[in-house]
Amino acid sequence: MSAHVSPVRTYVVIFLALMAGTALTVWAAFQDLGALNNVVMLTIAVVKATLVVMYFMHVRHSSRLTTMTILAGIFFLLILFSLTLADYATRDWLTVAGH
Amino acid sequence: MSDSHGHDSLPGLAHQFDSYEQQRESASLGMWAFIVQEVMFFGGLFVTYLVYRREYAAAFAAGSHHLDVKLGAFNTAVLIASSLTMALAVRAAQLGKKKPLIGFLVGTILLGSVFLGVKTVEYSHKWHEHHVPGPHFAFESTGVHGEPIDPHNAQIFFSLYFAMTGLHALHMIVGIAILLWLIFHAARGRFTPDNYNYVEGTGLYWHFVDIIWIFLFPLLYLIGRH
Amino acid sequence: MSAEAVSPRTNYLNAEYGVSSWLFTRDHKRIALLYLGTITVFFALGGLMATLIRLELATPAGDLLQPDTYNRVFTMHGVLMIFLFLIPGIPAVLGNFLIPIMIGAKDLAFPKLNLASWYIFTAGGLFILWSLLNGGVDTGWTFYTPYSTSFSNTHVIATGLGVFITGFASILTGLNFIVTIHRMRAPGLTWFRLPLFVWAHYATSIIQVLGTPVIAITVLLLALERMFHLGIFDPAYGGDPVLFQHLFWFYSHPAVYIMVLPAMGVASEIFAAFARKRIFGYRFVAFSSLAIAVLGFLVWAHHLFVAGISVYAATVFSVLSMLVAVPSAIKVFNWTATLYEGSISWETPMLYGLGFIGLFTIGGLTGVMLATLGIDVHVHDTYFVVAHFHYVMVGGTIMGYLGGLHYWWPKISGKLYPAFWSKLSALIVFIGFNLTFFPQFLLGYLGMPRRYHSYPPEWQVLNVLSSAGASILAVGYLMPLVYFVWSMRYGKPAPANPWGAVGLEWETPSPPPTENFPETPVVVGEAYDYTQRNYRFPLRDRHEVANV
Amino acid sequence: MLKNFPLLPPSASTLSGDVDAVYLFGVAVAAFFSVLIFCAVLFLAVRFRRRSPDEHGTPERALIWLEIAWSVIPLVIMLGMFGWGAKVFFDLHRPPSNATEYFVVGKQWMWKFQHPTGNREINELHVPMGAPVRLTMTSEDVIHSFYVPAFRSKSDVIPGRYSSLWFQATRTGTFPLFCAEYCGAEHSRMIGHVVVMEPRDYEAWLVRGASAQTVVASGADLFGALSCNTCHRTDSAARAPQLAGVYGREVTLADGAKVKADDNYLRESILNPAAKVVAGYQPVMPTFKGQISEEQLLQLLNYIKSMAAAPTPQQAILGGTEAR
Repeated sequence: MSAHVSPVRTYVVIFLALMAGTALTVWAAFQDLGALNNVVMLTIAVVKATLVVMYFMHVRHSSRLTTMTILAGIFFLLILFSLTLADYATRDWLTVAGH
Repeated sequence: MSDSHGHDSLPGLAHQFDSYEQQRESASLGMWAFIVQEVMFFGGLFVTYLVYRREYAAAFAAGSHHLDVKLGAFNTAVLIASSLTMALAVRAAQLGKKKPLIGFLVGTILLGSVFLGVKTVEYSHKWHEHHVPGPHFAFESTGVHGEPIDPHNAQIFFSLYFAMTGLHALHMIVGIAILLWLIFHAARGRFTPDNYNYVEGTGLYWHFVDIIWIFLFPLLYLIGRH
Repeated sequence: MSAEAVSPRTNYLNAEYGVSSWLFTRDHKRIALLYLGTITVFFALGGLMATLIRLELATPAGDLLQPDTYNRVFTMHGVLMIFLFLIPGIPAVLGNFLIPIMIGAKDLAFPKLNLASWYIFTAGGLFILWSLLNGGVDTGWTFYTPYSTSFSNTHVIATGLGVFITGFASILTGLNFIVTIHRMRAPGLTWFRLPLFVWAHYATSIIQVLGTPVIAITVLLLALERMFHLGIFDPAYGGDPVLFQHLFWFYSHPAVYIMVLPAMGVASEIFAAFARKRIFGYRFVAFSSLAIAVLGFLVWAHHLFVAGISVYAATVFSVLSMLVAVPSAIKVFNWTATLYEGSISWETPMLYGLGFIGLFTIGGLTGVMLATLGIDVHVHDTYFVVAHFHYVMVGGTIMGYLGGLHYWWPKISGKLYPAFWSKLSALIVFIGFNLTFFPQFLLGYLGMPRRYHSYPPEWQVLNVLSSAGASILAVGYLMPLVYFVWSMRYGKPAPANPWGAVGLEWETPSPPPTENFPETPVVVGEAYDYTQRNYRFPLRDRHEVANV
Repeated sequence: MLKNFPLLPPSASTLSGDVDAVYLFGVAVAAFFSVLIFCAVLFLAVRFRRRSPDEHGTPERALIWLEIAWSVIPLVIMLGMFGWGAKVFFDLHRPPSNATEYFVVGKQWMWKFQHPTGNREINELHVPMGAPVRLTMTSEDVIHSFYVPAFRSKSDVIPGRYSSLWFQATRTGTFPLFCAEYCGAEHSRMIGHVVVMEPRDYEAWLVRGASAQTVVASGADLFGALSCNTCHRTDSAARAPQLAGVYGREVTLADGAKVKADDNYLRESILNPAAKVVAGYQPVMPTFKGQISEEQLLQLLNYIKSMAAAPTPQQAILGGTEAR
């Protein structure tokens, strides 16, 4: 009833953008960008995922509660990543006697 | 069976709800909470991936070179296309158009099946190359820069590859089963603009599975390709 | 009021008869009773294991059980108690029964899913039961690798799958509660009019939905590692066993809050009802539940201080662990302040409530000691830890569970239980509990490691005290089982509101009708308001006015 | 009375007093708040007991200052405990540079020790009083945990890597040693003793049990027997990084990353040489995984550590900055 109905055009545009993103990420992977390769790759993936969430999953037209739910998921996922890696990244800082 | 404060005659409205709107909002929130749960489920795999990719970078790059970028990219495109048909199916349900709804659901199933078919081909390659973790695992290749690779470390890469893509494929199989169920009920005209929660919920689920693949593809197929 | 209770009346218990009316029910109240029956069986089995542990440890020599048997016994004790009793415990029984009633709803948002959760839970329980009957598991409930993946010869995979499956029951219950609390509240029932029991369950549900999937994937990887030696957790194949511990505790520390937050919710209800007073600092208590749920996810590696993690990461986790104690302290102080100028009646639920606050305080404060790095190195993996978490989980969760069961039993069963015997049981539980677990703090600092089957003779006195306490505790736990069952047949019928308490659950008859209320209530004021009536039933009120 | 019923284990290391101090402070805090809550609850519950069936309590508004007070005061106390505890924790993790290194290998269900002099023991470790002792530990199978209550010290012993623990005994005597991490059927029998002796007695004990050669010497022999020295040479024809003085330094890897050459890095480089190759070298070293025991590995490691830093041009390749 009150749910938002997006025009077909929106879906097609997003679809084409996602296809372009896929092509771009493959192309970028074969360029030597040094450490930037991973950054580019993940940035494209995040952008693609955001497009899917916003338009295919209608979050753009959803309630604030939906947004909060998604952000909560992402927040706790990042906690899992960052605090676990905090251990691995700092393990060899203090291992040698007398140093 | 009539209770004084219930609704007795609204089709498709469960007894515990007072209105379609309440029912739809509940279904939507429930599905989103389920997706968040799925995010954390895959999150455990992603953090494992991060830890070992950091630790065994060379082995991960070497393992990644044994995956077929062309097939992976093709599958990414197929899955994105299936997300488009799924989104259009939800739109058809919103508008109460039965025939397009069924058509797009069938399209989604076909694309999903193509994806799984390609995945099967990839898995069988891995099986023949002894890249399936376990007692038959073997990895003789050197690294991207010619360095020797400890097969154990490459095995961790392939373990994560199979765990991640395997669970992803399992989610797709479940999704296809649900889509078949939707087609059955759509054919009986069960979904109306008031009540298409099952279509919408399945759509959210399908797009989520797509998003997982959007991350899996670069993380598994495209390491150290330059 | 009482006339209504005496006359035969259709309620959720007598609405339908027969086994299938229970096994296929979608009524949240009946599903709560299904859970009650199931987890009581698991609690009894877990208790049996505890009995064997305390019998073995009554003497220093390992003379009653073989070492191998003892290891299986303490493992099964942990697995049964944690995954099959404490985690489902209060949410699936009391939460399931009460949340829809407390918010004036006819049922949870997804009744079929609720029933499915019980089946999933039971199926997972059967996996664990199967492994128990076929020799059990000997890895400890923590399943640390590589012992669990490459060295144990017991049913690790079956038990792991059991944990995996029951995990989904927990996730789906949490999801159901979240949606119910968001979408099913009665008109006028704003967030700050909700009973604190509902707030506590909301916070619990968040942890269930966010944390449980991580243990699910972890035990799945564990099972794959054991079958195929992937190398993810096994150092012999290049893996890091500490990663398993990270992932395991990412869930299992917040799981402690899954167990204790609902008990805190029960305590809030009991304190309000038996002091007949609004909980002091209502909003602080409500938000502290959410704070515990969020901060609870930031502290997991305090279980890993001596496990070989980075000392810098350990420092960060230590300071974060201190933060989570603040919301717990806020709750304890606010409950205490609620008593001030209250009208306190020493009924059985209140005795359990008072016991809860004291024991939880000790459990929480010893937790702070464990989070202190310098102390933890010495007491980690000793009986100090064992004593600490039993103070939280038995002294906190089980006291809360029993308190809640005593508080709402008249509502659940429609019958009253004997006051004298129940007060006696509360006293026995309190004394038995302290005698069992306080000596373990002393043993822990003296250096007795946990999971020891035999120990040096100089520790026997404290161990005998602990075993003696356990036998008293067992009596205390058996008594409610007897008089609750007795009351179902012989107890006096309970009035709708036997305690003179305020709350929507006391506005409906005991036991409630299938749809909870004859009409949807309207809430016009705050929870626990003893100065005026804040619940309106438009049809009934009009009827009463007409009769006057 | 207290002598027969002690509340603290014997205190026998330089740091055990510090740990006890934090602990007793924690006990004091816990006791204070527990007693406070118990007394307050009991007093209020009696003082405000219900006197008539229809009575109800007097509702209060929340007092913001009170809420803040009972949030902030405990937080300050706990942060104090954190800081103190963290200091003790770092003390427990930072051995003095003159600590003597002993080697521990745990296996189901025994402790194997080797002294720097080469003496070996099982389930019993003799150490001199007053000298800092650093244990480098690993496990052959599952995770164990080395725990001596009298030293207030504990560390998990993990297969596949090294962990360490140090203490300086302050009293002679025999102190129990436990495995604190559950490790299988005989977990509770994986116990032993640490015997602290007067330095003179310790020397005599070492001589009595005289072993063939020191750990460093065994390592040097192995270094030759395994032909390590054919590549790890000091001359310019070396095909492998020079090892003298490498321990504790940062080395630059082929991919530009920097790694500190600590116990675990050296261990990995022997067992899985390709994983982290030093910049400027080809990954030609064979793996020694499965060919040497944990004890031999520790001997090799100790030999490498014993090589004094000789200032040679090679150091530029070893890379890096001086470790702090």
